[in-house]
Amino acid sequence: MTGKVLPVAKGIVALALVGVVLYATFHAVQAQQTQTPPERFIAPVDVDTAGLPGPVQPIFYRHDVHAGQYEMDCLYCHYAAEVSSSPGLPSLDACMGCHLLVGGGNPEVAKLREAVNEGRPVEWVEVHKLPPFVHFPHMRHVLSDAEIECQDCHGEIERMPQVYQFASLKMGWCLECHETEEATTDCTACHY
Amino acid sequence: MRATPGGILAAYRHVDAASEAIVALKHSGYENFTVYSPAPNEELFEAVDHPVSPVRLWTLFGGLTGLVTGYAMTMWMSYDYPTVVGGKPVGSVIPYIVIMFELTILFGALATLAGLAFHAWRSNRRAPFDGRFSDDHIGIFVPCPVERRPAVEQILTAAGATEVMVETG
Amino acid sequence: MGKEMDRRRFLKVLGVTSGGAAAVGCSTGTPEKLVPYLVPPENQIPGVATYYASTCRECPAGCGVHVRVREGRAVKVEGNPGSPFNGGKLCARGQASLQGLYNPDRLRGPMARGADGGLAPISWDDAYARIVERLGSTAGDRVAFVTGNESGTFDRLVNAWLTALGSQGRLVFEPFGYEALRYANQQVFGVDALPSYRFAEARYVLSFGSDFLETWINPVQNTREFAEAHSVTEEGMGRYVHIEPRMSMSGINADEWIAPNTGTEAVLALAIANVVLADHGGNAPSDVFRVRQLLEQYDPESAAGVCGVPAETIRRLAAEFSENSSLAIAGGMGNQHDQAHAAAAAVGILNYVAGNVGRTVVFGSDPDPGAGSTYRGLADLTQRMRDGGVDVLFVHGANPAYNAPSGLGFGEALGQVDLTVSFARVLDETAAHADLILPDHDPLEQWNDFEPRAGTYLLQQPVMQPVFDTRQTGDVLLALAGQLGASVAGRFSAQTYKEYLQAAWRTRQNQLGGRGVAFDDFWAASQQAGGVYQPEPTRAQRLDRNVGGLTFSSWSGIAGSGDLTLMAYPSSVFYDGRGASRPWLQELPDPVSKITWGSWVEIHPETAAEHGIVDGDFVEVTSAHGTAVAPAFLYPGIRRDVIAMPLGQGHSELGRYAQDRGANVYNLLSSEPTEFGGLSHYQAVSIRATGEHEVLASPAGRSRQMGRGIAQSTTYEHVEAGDAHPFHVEHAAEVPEAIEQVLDEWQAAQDRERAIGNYAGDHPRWGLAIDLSRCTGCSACVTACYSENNIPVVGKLGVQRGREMSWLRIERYFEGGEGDEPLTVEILPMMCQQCGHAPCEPVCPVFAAYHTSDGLNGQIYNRCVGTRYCSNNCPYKVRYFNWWDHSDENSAAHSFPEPLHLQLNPDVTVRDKGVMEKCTFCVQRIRGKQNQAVLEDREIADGEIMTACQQGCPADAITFGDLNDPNSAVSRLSQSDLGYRVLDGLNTDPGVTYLMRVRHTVEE
Amino acid sequence: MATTAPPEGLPVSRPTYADVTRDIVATLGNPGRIYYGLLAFVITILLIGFGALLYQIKVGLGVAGYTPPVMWGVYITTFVFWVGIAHSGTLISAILFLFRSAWRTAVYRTAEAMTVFAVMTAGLFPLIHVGRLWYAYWLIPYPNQRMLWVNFKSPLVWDLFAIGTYFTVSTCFLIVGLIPDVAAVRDKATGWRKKLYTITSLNWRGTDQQWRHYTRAYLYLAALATPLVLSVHSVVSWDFAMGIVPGWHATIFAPYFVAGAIYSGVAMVVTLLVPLRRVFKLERYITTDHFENLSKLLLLTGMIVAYAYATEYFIAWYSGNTFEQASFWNRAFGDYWWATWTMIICNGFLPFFLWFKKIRRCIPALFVLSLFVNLGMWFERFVIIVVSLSFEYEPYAMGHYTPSWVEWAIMAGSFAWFFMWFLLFAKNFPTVSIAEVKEIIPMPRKKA
Repeated sequence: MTGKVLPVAKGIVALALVGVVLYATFHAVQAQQTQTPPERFIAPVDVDTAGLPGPVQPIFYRHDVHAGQYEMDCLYCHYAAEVSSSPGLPSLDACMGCHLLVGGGNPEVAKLREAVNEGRPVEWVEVHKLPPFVHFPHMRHVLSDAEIECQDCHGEIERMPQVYQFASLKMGWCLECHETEEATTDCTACHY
Repeated sequence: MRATPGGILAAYRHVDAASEAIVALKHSGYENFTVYSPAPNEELFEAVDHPVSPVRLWTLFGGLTGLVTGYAMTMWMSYDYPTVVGGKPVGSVIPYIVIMFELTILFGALATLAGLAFHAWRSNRRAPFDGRFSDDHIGIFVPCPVERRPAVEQILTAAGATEVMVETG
Repeated sequence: MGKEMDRRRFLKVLGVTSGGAAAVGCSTGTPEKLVPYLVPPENQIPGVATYYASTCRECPAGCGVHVRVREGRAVKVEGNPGSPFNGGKLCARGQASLQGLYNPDRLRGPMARGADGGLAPISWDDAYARIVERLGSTAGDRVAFVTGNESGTFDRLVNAWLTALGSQGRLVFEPFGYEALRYANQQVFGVDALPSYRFAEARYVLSFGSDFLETWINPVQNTREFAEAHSVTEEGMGRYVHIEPRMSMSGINADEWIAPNTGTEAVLALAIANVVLADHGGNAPSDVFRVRQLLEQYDPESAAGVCGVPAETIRRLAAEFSENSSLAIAGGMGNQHDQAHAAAAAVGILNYVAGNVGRTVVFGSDPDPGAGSTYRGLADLTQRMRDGGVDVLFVHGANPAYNAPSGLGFGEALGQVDLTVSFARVLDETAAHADLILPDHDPLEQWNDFEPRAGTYLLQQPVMQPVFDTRQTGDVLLALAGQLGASVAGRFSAQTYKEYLQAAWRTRQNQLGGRGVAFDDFWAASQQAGGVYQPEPTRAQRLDRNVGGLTFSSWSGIAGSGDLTLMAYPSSVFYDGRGASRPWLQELPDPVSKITWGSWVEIHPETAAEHGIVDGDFVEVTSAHGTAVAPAFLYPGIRRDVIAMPLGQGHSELGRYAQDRGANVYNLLSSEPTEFGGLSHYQAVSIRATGEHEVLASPAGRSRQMGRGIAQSTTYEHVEAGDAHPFHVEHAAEVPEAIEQVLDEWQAAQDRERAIGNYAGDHPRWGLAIDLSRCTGCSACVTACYSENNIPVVGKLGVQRGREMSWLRIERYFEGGEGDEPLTVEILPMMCQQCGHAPCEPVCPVFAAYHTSDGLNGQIYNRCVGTRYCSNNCPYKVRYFNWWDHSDENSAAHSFPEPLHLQLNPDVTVRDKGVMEKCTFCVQRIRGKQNQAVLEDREIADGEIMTACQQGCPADAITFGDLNDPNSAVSRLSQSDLGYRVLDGLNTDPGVTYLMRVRHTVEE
Repeated sequence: MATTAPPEGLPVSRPTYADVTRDIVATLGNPGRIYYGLLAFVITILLIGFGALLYQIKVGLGVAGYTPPVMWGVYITTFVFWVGIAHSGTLISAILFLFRSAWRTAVYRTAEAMTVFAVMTAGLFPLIHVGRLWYAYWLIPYPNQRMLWVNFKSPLVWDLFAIGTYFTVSTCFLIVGLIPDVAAVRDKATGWRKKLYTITSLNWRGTDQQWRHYTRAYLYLAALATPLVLSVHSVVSWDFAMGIVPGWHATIFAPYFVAGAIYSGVAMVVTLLVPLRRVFKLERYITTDHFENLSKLLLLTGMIVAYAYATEYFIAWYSGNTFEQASFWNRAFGDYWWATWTMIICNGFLPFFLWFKKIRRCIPALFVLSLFVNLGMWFERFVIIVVSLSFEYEPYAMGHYTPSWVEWAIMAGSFAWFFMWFLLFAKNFPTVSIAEVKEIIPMPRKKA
């Protein structure tokens, strides 16, 4: 008789096991979905500058690391954007403010320190160019009622390992916004 | 050019002869014959007696289009980016009249040209041609099947053709 | 456009000098470099201007300046509103000091004369070594040091340094030394000093040839105060009579011009004084008895015979002089003949008897532009040099080889000196003979101070990094002292001149009773204020005991060699010639002749006719001492027996802009020092037409208005009577009522059609009001405009072809002057009138010229195609076309050779070839203030926005503001009865209102 | 028409249709050495002018003699001159066509070709004269990313449209007129010319249908061209009349300019026809009568021009406008008196000779006269433009302008450009209309 019972029992056990496994995995999956913390942006580790859009800079300064990963405020470096027509470039000793301590191992940071020690200015390649006959007051836009974000014109800078020109910066492009926002379209607002 | 239809081609030195022939042809019911002449000639035109060319309608519509375009363009462009000059209204019609006028003429002329091309091409029947017809002869070609040719030839010669040729299609 | 080139090069320069600066603006150039600061200079934000207070050293007046600095480079020099002298105003020369800083011909480092006689670069150390070595082997008394006016710490340093060397060889040489005036005051008042003249209190000015609006003492202050005191007020109007053989720019501003016989000012002044004392002696101080007897010799009748001025005129002048709060001035360089001291003395007496001394003529603060310099001193030194009495000669801030007569032979005498060390910034005539040149910092790069008069201590501070490898002479002297052995070194504790200066200011702080305040605070405060301004000390001045014994003689007159008298007068543009290296000043038309880029000879049309000379004919002027050739300028404002030539041109050195241009008039003058130790600026000469001719390099097309009422004037009589009788160009018929109404409705309809888009709602209408009664024609505004708006200079040929780009021009018209009718000269600043119904706008096919919502004639350079139709259609002719590429360094017309391009205002586009440009009321300033106001969420206050011309104007003749605001200053002025608009009949509705010039004339 | 009495302008020695074809086709024979010599000459001049233009573009307009306030000089003067020349063509082909004046048939082809080439020449000058010709296309209202349009209130934009239209229409006119002739030539030609004409004749065979539409189309083109002719130079004249400049701002300008334009145009036709007739032996077709008719036109327009001069001065005086008065005084007795008097003598006095039939029928005299008129008309524009500008409102800003070699070179180049085209045309296309000459010759009839 037992000879007949065993296979059945085996069958039940097997089923049970399968059920348990399935249940467990199912729960495990659920657990994973619920428990992982909100994803934080991690700048990709090494990116080859040549392959990236935009001009190659003397020092491979990475906006995606500074503004993206470490979420530094744009105005920390571009300190003049709210008060001046020019956003301002961070002086090298502003960079050294942090890099005296951090990033020592990084070869690019080494370049920076070298430049500072030699008292030689770094010649960044300009990315966002306007013709000389256009006068663009940054402060008016940064502080305008239209609540313009830096990204609106410069693109997702905090995700750019190497900065490239995002918007066309052509007059038509300016005018579109000026018309939708009902800002002035008077020529001498920008040309003089 | 594809093979011309068969028929009779007659050449005339005298304008009155040619017109007679035309009249006679029409009298005996021939319609779709072709008359060649080196220069426009009232007498022939009377004989052929075509209705007035529709080209003039092209001219009219061309002109009107030009006028409307002129007005629409100047006014719309003025108000699209309003710019004041010399204390004048943004869209001031009077100076724009010049533009409207010029466009009227321009479109009118081009339309006329188009009309000419269109109609001249449409009405251009395939028919044999002879170099003399652009020099000093008037030519008449009557397309007709073989059995009717003697009759036609008779009419044309009677009118005083200097030469009558049978064109086998 | 050109700016791109400009910026890249600019960065290169700062790359070597200041380690880079943040870049603003943008450009189409590729690849463009952005260079950040290594270490950011404090309080400098890229794109935001910083202002540094300093002191103008273009002339000895000592005006305070504010230097506008952008991204580490000075871009404009403006007046310091806190200065008691210029109160925020600045003359053309001051504006152009920027081009001293950026002069392309500045020496880029120390130079030494090699064996081959040529100058070659040398290191600072070697240069020091050479000097130390030479000084080591020289007795102190064989060392001489020539400087210009350096009344301040540097002055004391030089003296201390020489004393340390055991030398007494200090000489101050200022070509405009006012020797006659000081000598006369010595005679009349017993003090070798100058008083200060209170034009502010003088309602009646009697100038005996003093060009007090041009170069005399402190022209900016004089102009400010004169314009105020001369203007129409409730009490009446000031009056100004000018007495000179020639109608100078100052004379043009006079209500009456009297040209007595040449050199007889003394007699005229004494005659007036005589009448004043005799008939109106009321105000005379008690001790006038000392001169009473003297004056009685000069009764009007006999004086009339000498001077050629009618006796009744003398009486009238005397009456006017004594009835008003008056001021008589003399001792201008233009009238410095060999009896100038007599004239000055006579005028001193005149002021005294009229009771002006202590009121409008105040002794005590002793301003001295000459800093005690005398021409005789230079002559003596030259003699010593010639006799081999000088081994080592230092020359700083003086150029005797140029501005002393060639007869003196200073240049040759330099050959007798072993070692001549020059501190010149640009290779000048003196430096050209030097063995060593140790270029000094430009005043805008220096730490220094200056004391133009007692109680006023002005500070200079570096506004930017030095442009070149130069060193401040103060530092050089201290460094040398350090190497000259203990005896010398011991006397100087300071290592750098800045320390030395601060030490001096520490003591000053104590003198000024500033104890208690920390020095750093005092120092910072002084820096910000541009100096320390104490009230002018005054002292009562009495006549000298021996004044009665004075003898007066007129100028000896025509002596021998010629039948005409030459007046060598100071150029209001170049001063004594030091300004000639500034392209802005070279292109600035002379206020009187309107000639640029050269010299000229002023001749009365009738005299010219006798010699068969017409405008532009070259004239050879020959005196006993030399000859000079220059084109003739026929000027009805000069005596028939006098010709005049301006000083300042004819440089053989001083860089590309000054070299070989015009004639050096000093060479026509006698090198003999006069009795008062000065240089006589009068010479007997003969003239001859050489036969050559040139088109005068002058923007003045016609000199007569043809009755078109461009520059209108009236008399005070009419103003009092309440009818300024405005000049009518158009005799338009009365328009019937009905028509008027229709027109108004039509106009209203048009306005409605305009008020859309940007034009909807309320907007300001910017406008100017220009008071011609105040405008003196000094042209400071013109240079201010060049500086603010990056206007290129076009050179002599350009001006001859009428292609000057000056957005703002001073028009000069002659009225009358033919036969016996009196000459009047009308002056009018003409810039874009920003018409409401501008004829230039509708003709532009591409809207490059259009009307902005705030009432400007916008000119969009980058949209301009260059049809030039707008210019044809502009009745005021104020549009200027770029015939060449002035911004292209490869173009022959390049206007900004390095480092002049650093002066360019980053807020204004540098215009391209083939583009029309014009005045837009400094729209960049308007937009700047508007942006600021929006950020601060406020309205713009009236007078907050200043155009560059308004800001510079010493006479406050220009007012800018919103015409739509009924309470704005400009609206109120535009409503004045004197107001008129040029060519009003054309219905252009200009935004500029001129206030007629009012002349305070009197009937004989 | 053939049945009526022989109309005016009918060739004297009654040529037959065959003669006409033969004689005119004969003009297209292979050119000789002189022809190539001429062609080489004009092309050389053209190249020199082009070189000067490149130099001016490179260095800047400063190389021209401009002296503010004279901002328009030789270039605009020559522009107006050529636009003027362009007028007689369409006048003769369109207006006289509507007036059914038969004598036009022999001369209109030359005039029309001249018109087209003159417009082609004129069109270059606005480009040469602007400061940034590389941006000249901004005058065209095309959609652009800047969202900017042009200023239709500006007479220069009117010009653009007027000249553009005129060029298009007169070119259409010329081509349409050529079609039947080219066909006629085609049937005589051989070799490569045969191919050329076969293509250009657009398969014209002169059928009744083709003639039917052709005659109508031609009539309406003429009807459109007529107001156009009058408008074009009116618009050009408004470049000035719309200005505020004394001496420009006058209502008389439109008719005054149109008359002047036709005047100069007809003069140029005479200048061209006289040698052409001689070289191509067309005396049979272009007879003295034709020249007399042309000189009658000259006389008429010349009288109008003379009247306009008088009116200008009268109005200047009568208006009481001091600026106008001064401006005209300056014209006659100022720095530029010589230019003014050249203009008045050439255009105002010389045409009076045409009252004499002798002179009207004396071809050498006419030729010389036509040259003087061309000269005078150039100076008329010079005076109106340069002299007025040199003497405006602001006495301080008055100036004196003298053209530079660059301007002369470019102007000479423009003449070369014009004659190059004309030479090429004259040798390759019938300069006398075959079909229209035939049209006025009665066809032979069997019943005499």
